[in-house]
Amino acid sequence: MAAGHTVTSFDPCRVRADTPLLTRVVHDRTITYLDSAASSLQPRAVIEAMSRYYELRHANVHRGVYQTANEATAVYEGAREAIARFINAPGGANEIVFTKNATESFNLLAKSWGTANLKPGDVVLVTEMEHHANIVPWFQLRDVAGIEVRFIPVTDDFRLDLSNIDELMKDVKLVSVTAMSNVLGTINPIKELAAIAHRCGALLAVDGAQLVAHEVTDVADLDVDFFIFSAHKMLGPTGIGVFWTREETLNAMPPFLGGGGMIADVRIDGYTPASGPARFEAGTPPIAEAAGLGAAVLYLESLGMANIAEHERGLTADALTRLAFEFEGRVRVIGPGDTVSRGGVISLDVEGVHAHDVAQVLDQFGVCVRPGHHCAKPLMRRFNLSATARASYGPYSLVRDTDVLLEALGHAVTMFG
Amino acid sequence: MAAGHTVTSFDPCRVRADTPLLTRVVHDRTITYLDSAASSLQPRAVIEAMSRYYELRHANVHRGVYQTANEATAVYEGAREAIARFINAPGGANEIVFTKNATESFNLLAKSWGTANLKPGDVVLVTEMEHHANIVPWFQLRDVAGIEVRFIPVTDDFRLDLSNIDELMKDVKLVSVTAMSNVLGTINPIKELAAIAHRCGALLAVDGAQLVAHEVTDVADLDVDFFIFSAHKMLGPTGIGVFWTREETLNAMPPFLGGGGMIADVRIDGYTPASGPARFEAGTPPIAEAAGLGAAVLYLESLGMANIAEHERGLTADALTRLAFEFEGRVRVIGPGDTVSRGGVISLDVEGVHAHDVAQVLDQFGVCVRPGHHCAKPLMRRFNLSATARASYGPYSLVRDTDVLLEALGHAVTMFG
Amino acid sequence: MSNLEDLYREVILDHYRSPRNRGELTSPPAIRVEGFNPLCGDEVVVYLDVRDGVLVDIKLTGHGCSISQSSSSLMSAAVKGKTIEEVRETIATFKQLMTVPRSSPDEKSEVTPVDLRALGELAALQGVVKFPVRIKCAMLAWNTLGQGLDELA
Amino acid sequence: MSNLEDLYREVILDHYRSPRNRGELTSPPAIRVEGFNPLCGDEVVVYLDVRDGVLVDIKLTGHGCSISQSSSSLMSAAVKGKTIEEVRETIATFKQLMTVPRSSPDEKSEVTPVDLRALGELAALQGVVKFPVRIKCAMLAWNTLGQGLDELA
Ligand SMILES: Cc1ncc(COP(=O)(O)O)c(C=O)c1O
Ligand SMILES: Cc1ncc(COP(=O)(O)O)c(C=O)c1O
Repeated sequence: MAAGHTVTSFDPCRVRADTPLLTRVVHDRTITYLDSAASSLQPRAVIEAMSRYYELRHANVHRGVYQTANEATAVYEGAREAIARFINAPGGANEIVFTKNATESFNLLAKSWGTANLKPGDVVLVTEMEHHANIVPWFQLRDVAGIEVRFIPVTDDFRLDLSNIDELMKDVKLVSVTAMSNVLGTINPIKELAAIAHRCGALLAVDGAQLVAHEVTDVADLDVDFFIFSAHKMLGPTGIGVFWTREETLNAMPPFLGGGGMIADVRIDGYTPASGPARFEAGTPPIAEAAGLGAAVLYLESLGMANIAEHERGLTADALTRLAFEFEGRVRVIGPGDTVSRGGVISLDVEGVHAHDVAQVLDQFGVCVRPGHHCAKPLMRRFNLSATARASYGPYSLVRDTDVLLEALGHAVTMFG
Repeated sequence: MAAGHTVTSFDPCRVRADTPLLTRVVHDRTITYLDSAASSLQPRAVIEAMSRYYELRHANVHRGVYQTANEATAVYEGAREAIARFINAPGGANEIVFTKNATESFNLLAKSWGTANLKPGDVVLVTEMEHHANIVPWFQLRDVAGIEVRFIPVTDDFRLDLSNIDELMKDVKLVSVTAMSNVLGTINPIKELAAIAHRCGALLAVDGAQLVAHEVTDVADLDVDFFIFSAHKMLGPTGIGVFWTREETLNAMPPFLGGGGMIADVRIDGYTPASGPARFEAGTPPIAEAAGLGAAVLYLESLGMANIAEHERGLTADALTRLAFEFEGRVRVIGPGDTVSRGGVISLDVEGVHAHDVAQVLDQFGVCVRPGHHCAKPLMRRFNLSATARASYGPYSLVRDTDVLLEALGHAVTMFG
Repeated sequence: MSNLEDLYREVILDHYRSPRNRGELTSPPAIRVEGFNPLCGDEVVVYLDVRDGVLVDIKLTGHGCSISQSSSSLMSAAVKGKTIEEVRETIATFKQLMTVPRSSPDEKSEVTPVDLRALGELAALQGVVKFPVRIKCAMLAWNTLGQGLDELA
Repeated sequence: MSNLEDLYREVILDHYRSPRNRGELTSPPAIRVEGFNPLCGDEVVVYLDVRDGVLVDIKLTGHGCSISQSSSSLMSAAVKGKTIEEVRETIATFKQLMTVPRSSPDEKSEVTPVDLRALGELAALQGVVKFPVRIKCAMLAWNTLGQGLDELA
């Protein structure tokens, strides 16, 4: 794992004080935000980095000569360096492509790398617990390129079923797996999957959307080939995502979106693409968003990712225990029952109460949880569910949040009882 | 044209006071911002709309049940309504797709509509004055779909040469033209082109990136079929662009990027796309950016687009006259010499001084102009230029800005004299 | 919690727990229509037995939240045995009940107040209108029914 | 304006206005290498006539800003007639001149101060380092020359 952060000062109450939205009052109660898996809340440092950018430095990047254009470029490229450091990209900033979100990153992977490297009959192996972002682009590629999309099944105890992996790996050219399920909380054995993929001559793509804000991430140590995530789930802004791959791989990928900024030359009869990350960043990039993302990285680093992971593990353990104890039989956790290889995402199935109704009752207590299929319909079908009510933690979460959750949940159960 | 804005209070000094960046000092001089064609500056109302969004309402949109998720959804969908009103979309908000920038919008057009509707031998007719965003996606489509990309030439006086248009229209299925050149300032006859296209059974796509912040825009009146632009050129934030087309056309377009939010269902064997704008908005959308864009629309409406147009026309006329008078022979304007069908974008070719050097000297006076090919290399080649130094106006521009520009330009000319 | 009690009236919870007219009808002769809310995954299947312009029988299957399920149950009780014309009127009245009153003055259609008594038990759903995201839950079965009638015509 | 005068020294403006060694050499036997800066569109073509390990002649064409053009002119004057080894040394020294001094203490490579006298007229380009975006302009011809030498080897 990456350089251990020896920060001794991690204090969730300080994070809380840094996060303006947590002072919001809804329905006469201070908000209890338990939806970080959908999107995390931004600390003041991130919001202000963007405001300051607009107030002082905004200009279009690249090609500029004047002062603020240079500063805007420095902000944008600085964020690339911060991200490279944050995930320990072996080749540094040259390996970081900024997209609009994790979903675009997966489309880049499928439509650029996939189109260039996969032929009819080749298999992309995903899992039953993937987010639609790591499923639909492969179906789209299948429809034009004749590849096969195969699924690693999920066991009844919410883990990947690797018992049959050798057979599943037949003809697989790419394994594309989430590091952590946004429904189950399950953390998958990425290093092991990398070894399996590489042994079979396949590459490994990882959906890091749920991991980066909650665990130390080190793509070099994990030995993965592609790593994808979104800023808005790691205390950063909306409108910017990340795509990482090794420099050699990146430079061999054909262009995806075409336009300004991604070209070396355009003539009346054709164009020559640029090299490096620029090739995949057509048009004016998310500059202010990069400023915000850079600030989010600094903020997370100041807290220490290992500290955050430990803190959230504590919260999760406490919640799992209390849910089992207080709602025995009425509330089922759809996900591992302990905190071994598991993050702070807790999906609930409340007997006799639809997830929508659970969330509606909880809202009256100021509790924010997300009902629905969480963009993971194949997983929902696997467990014969149409929806869960999902609570998820962030670095600003406290046991007090769980208290309110349980109080509100009790009310829901009684109401529909 | 759209409902006339009868605002009598337009005052560029007030706009200036509303724009924090204009108080910036560089090289001991207050900034003279003349690069609005690359990206405009944000008024405080826009910056604060985003900060307030993050501080009070941030949550992922759609599917949420709790208060802030509903508010975030209302902010996001409210921006869609504001944009529909701003360009007078006949079908309202259901016709507005949010992308990451104008460039992505063109890729959506080429890769979704283009792939579905164009067959080998079909022609997409663009112009020699297009931005790369409206060229490269067509070259990319040509490479996979065998279409032809044809160019309407530009005359020596910087206008579209339509003398041969009947011949050029042969086999054309789509005409794709900029409403206003980001290099020349030329405003193209969109209504006329729409009539020509429709007469030949072709559709008309319009690059509105340079128009929307500077003229009243009414897509219904212009009778165009697609209209594309970016928020960051209309006082809005980075990270969000717009794609408009009629509801019937939109609903007949196949999906582009795949992922969450754009599906009706995902099964282990395939997926069903959603209908409406959602189909083209995969993944977490630019929510805060929509808040900023919505505020930018309100701000522009409060100024009155007709007032802005008139103000910028005055600045342009003044600048063109003074440039011709003060730098006779030394400085050539690459673009129409008067303000008939022309916006406030003034590209300069200074004899014996490279555009890069012009911009560098100007920077020392705090003057921000952009040197380069402005992502319009075919146009540069057409006029045998490698670069111009481009000055461009916004609603906050004053004659005083032109004064400083001319002073600095005089210095550059003398220095290299 | 007064808001919540407005939404989840006792009648609604009762219909949610013990849905009326649940089941299937052989189709054909019955008409079968599916409704689907992609946003929250709610599903409803409506079976209609129409004879001589009268909705002789109606059955429903599907799954979803208490609002969508109770609304479909309440709907089935309200329309069963009515003439097609009466059913259409009931649908229209219910749609009106589910319309968020606009405060904007330049709004064209004036919202005429709904006669709640005419709605009977259905009136219990009026609290939904205070929760705009839930309106589509309440409307699902009704839109599906409307679609079924359109297919008949 | 002191900054500007640092960048646009008289020597630079002179070489920009009257570039030395401008033209072409027949290739082959001369080596022809193209350099291109996609960001600003600057182009340079370098022709090298190397005999017995000595750069007997060098010619340049291309277009670009004053920095890229004067740098290529100054370069041609500096390297013409030198042995390949000496040319390589000059390239290395010039690169060093164009390196932004890092303030970060954990920087590995210690920047040894460049012997400005050894650079002669080339030293006029030292002001460029204060304008980081222009460094690539100054380096264009040098990188192209280096590429040409690599092709030789
Ligand atoms: C005419 C024109 N079209 C398209 C674009 C592309 O806009 P964006 O970079 O926001 O995608 C620009 C601006 O760069 C432009 O000036
Ligand atoms: C596991 C996982 N992958 C991908 C995504 C997609 O991220 P985004 O919506 O930012 O594109 C999400 C979040 O929605 C997620 O939880």
